[in-house]
Amino acid sequence: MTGTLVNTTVNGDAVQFACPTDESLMDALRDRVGLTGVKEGCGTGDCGACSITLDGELVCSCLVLGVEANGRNIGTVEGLADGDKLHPLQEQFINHAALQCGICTPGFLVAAKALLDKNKNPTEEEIRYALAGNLCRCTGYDKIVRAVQAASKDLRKKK
Amino acid sequence: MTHDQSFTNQKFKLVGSRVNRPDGVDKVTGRAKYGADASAAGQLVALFLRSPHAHAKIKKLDTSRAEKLAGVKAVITSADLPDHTNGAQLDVLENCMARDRVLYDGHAVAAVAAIDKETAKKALKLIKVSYEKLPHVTDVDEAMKPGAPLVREDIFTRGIDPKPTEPSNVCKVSTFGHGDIETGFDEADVIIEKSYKTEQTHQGYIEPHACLASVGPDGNGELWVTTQGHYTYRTVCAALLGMDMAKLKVTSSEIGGGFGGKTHVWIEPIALALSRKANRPVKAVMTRDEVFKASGPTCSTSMDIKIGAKKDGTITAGSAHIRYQDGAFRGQWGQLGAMTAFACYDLKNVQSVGYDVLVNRPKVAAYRAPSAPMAAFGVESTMDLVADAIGMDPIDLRIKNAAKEGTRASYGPTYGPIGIGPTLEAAKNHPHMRAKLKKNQGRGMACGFWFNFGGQTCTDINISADGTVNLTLGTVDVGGSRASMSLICAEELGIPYDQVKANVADTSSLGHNDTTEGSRGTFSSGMATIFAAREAIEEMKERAAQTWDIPVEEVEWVEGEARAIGQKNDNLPPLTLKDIAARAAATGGPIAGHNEVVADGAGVSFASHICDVEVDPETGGTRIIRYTVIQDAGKAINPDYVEGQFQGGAAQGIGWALNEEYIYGDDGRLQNAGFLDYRIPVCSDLPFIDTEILEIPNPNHPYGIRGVGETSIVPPLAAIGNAVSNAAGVRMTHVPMSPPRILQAIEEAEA
Amino acid sequence: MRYEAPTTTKEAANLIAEEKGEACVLAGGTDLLVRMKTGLSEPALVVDIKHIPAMQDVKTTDSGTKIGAAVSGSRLNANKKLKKAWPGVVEAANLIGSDQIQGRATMAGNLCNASPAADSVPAMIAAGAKAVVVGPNKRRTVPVEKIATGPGKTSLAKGEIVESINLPKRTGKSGDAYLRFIPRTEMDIAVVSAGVNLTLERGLVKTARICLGAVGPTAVLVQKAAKAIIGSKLDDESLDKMAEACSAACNPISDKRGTVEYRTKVAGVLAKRAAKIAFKRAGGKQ
Amino acid sequence: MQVNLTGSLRSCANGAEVVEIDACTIRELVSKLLETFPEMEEQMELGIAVSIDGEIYRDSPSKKLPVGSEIFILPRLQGG
Repeated sequence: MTGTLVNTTVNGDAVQFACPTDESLMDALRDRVGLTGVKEGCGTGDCGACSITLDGELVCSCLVLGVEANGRNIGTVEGLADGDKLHPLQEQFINHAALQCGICTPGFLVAAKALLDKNKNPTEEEIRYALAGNLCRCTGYDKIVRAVQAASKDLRKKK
Repeated sequence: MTHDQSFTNQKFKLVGSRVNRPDGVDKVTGRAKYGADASAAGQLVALFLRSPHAHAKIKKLDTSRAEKLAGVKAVITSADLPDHTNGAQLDVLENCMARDRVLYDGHAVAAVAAIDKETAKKALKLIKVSYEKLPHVTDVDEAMKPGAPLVREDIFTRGIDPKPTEPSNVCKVSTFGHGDIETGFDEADVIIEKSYKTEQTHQGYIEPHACLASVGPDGNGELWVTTQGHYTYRTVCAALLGMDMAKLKVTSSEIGGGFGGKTHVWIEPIALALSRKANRPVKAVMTRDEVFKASGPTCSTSMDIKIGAKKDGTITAGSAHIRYQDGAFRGQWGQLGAMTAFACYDLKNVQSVGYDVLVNRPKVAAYRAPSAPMAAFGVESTMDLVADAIGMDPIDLRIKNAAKEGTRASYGPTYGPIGIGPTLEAAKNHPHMRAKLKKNQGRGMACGFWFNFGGQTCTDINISADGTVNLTLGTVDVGGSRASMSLICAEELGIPYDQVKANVADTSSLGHNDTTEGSRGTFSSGMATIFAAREAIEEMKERAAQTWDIPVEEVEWVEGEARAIGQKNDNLPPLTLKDIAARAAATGGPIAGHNEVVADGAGVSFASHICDVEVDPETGGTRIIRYTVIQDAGKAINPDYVEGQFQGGAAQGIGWALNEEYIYGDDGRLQNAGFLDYRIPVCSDLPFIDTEILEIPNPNHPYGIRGVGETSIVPPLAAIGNAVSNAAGVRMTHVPMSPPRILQAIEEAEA
Repeated sequence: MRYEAPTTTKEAANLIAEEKGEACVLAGGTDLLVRMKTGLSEPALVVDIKHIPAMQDVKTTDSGTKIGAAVSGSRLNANKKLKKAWPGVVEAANLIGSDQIQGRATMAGNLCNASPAADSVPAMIAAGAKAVVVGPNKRRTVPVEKIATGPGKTSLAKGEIVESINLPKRTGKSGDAYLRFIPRTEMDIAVVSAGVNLTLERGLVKTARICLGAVGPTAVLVQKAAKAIIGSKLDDESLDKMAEACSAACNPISDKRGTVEYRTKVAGVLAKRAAKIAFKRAGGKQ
Repeated sequence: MQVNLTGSLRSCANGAEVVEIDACTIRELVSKLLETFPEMEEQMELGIAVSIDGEIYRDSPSKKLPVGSEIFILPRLQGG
């Protein structure tokens, strides 16, 4: 492999990796940084399983080149919890049985957090549209939406 | 020790409560490891070369240039694989790797293992294949016509008399039923006859097939793989590659959805073969495009349904001719569909005939209650037409004819206690049925049946010195079964839920377990867990008796502790599981319980669904407004996850009913092999899905458990079909009811 | 593959002009990376334009609003002024894909990808938007409808890059709207779409531009449809005429997303609905 | 005892829906069926299940067939 060196911040930590220029950030995070919480469902931006934040913006990491991440701030599911304390979204996903197989869960959590960061009290419809880029084949989304509603309530109470 | 599997109606302390799943934290933190998440030192990357043709002869296949490319460590074609000509596994192997012919767009032709993806990609381009294109057929009705291109030349239709002398794409005709339908139709006041079509759909699990294979020259191998049945994968892979089963250790990763699609092998035997050839670990991960083209979707179908009824609603006869395509390899899906078609009803005269047909499409695999949703679409749509013709409420027509205990099922046997009647009554009484509909909205309902089954199961319980318990399971957890099994284990032992840690064992740590399919996981592993726990309890009673120095007959097990019975033992304070565990070393060593069982007697399952839709008459676009699932669970161990199964099945059915379909071009190639144009429902497409769990105990399970995983996908096609037909004012007979199909139907009805 | 991230448009244009192999502009990458993943594109050079300041700007001046080619959908959505002036254009841009896609996808990229079904294009054309095209040697401003020439094909010469999209200044009573039909509620490519932009005078439609998507090799500006509603209060009769003109202007194909008949019929339906929304936004009363 | 045939098995028994076979267990039943109707072998290889009084057994060859019980030979079920 001929690689280009990329310096980034991942979940608050400085991370350096080398990857071919045509490699997606998803592949780089999974194969070179070891963050396999970033999942590949399609590789073409249609399923959202590889969702991350790039400088705070929600993106599919399969549609970003690894080299584009140079100097950028990356957030993944591995960075959601605060030490040993789970994020309210993580807690409510467990409490509400909002996951079955769990492969889509990291992407949903990252996308739901991006939503709640922008909109503290989203309606059911806003939640459903904000999460439309994340496919889940197990749950019919019912319990996922309920978990996000509950987490949104928790987060508002905290403030 | 044999255990009695009869239902005992015991009172539960834990079973039935909503507990958090033991793998929850791993799954919300990204720590859980799925098929593509494992790596090994020195691993190679495998990529597959696949056919661009629907049907072609492989004239020449030259891999020499690829083999010479630096970084390429192994190339495999069918010539490198054991020859299973005339063997039982030939079809399986040929589907994994084409031999002299490619049979569908996406059929694997060769595979390479190289040091990285870039090199593997380059190597694929260096493989030269020359094809001679052959005529192809992808539509089930076309494939049955005389003169249709033959998918295989060695198939002679079975199930017809006399035996045919000419080959055909119809591999099998299967007839079920009883009575005399001609007499039945003669007695009818109204006869409705209608033809239907359903398109091919995919399970659509979000995790592509993935594995990490490692085989050494000593014949020892390991396979880390996403699968519903790692024991089955071991059996099949070992047979295909001539390996010793005991030397192939298969570990099931966390599985990112299966729904039947991960019950068969696809890339795994080839990954093992590449590893064996290269003597290095090989990682193989399918792309989404490959998943659609070259894994195992369910059938597309075509069928003719005929139902006759008296004016009072008594059905006098039902007949179904259903044609299912099995892809390019023999299957039994049409047969299965024929068995389920009329299973909800108590019919005096019924006949269903299933045809299994070959086409140039990928080999069909199971998809959640395989074959049942399509047949239910035909029958349940026709039921609504009958109700309309005799002026009866569709739900009353169903209630009047519902099967019950003692009914002879349309597929043969006599039913025991079953839940179709109760789910229909619950649907009739549900507030959803009385909710007001607005303009362009319509309501539909339908019911559905699935067999469920059990199968071979093997479970271990090991009690640690501190009183915590390892529950070792061999059935892959596809929907949260570790939580259910932990609940059952804790219930039996009388300890808290969080004192149990459930693990899914690899194939070298436990005896054979059948694949998690047929809604068998909770039914059969639940049964084995109960029996294993009871054996552990017997052992703990022995240990307590020893400690107290009394006969074991004077020890009973109550609420997680051994108690000495009888007045003379009054001075003996109970010994808890923890106490006994702590003293295990001194009382005979480790304490374990074990059970192996063939869990037969899975209770059949029924569901009724109600659905409201709104159809835009100018665009044919459909929205689901409200959806209710009512299903018999036998006993809901963990209701959260039973609801999850109901909701998930309904959502898959909704996708199938409205938008999901394989679209083939005239060239026989799949045009929509991706999540962009294979449209599974997204979050904003669906409302909350209401559920109602009925519990009609299965007499053949100590807890009354029936499988719950599959039935929920059976009614939606028909429920939505009936709702859309009511909303649009025109009968929909072709699934998916996509906007162009609905608009066309509306326009044809107006014209 | 060479990856370059220049800081001026000129530099970017030169890089592409000088590359002998396949050279691609990387804006949001939501089309390019899919093409690369599926093997449709194997560029020798990718030029990332997101580090060019001029391409990251949204600037409103007296003559209108200039939207840099690297501005993502989510940034457009956050721009209240722009949303107020051109709600139809912003809605169209925001319909492209999921929130994840919105974090990256750009209108200029949508335009240059030259898909007949591109969501933002009919809205931009209806709005009378112009593209600022920069080449190694010259800069030109062209109407947006002149960019795409067929599926995947543009009129851009080698080395030419779209630097910005310029929307005209809004005056008087005006409104625009864009609607598309998709089978699901999100995540689909438009089966057929319609963008309508109009101005009012004394309650009647004074000017109108109507553009259809996914009904031909490129987006179709339907002058006859506009004519049908100019001078009207958007009464049923003129709307029907407009819809007829739209359907007549369709030259679609049947494919995995829709049939000729379907697209032709629904183009008129959507144009009608979009016109009503635009009319209402302009302050019109039917 | 009376054994009910279903599906493509009927054509292996000259179209008969019911055949008379004396057997005490599923194993014996299957082997006697094969003896009488060798053409059943192919379907047997693909898998069968036996229903005894409404309970379906897939993997219990030793299961006893009670006198007077209702016996059906079914195809082996597959599931998702």
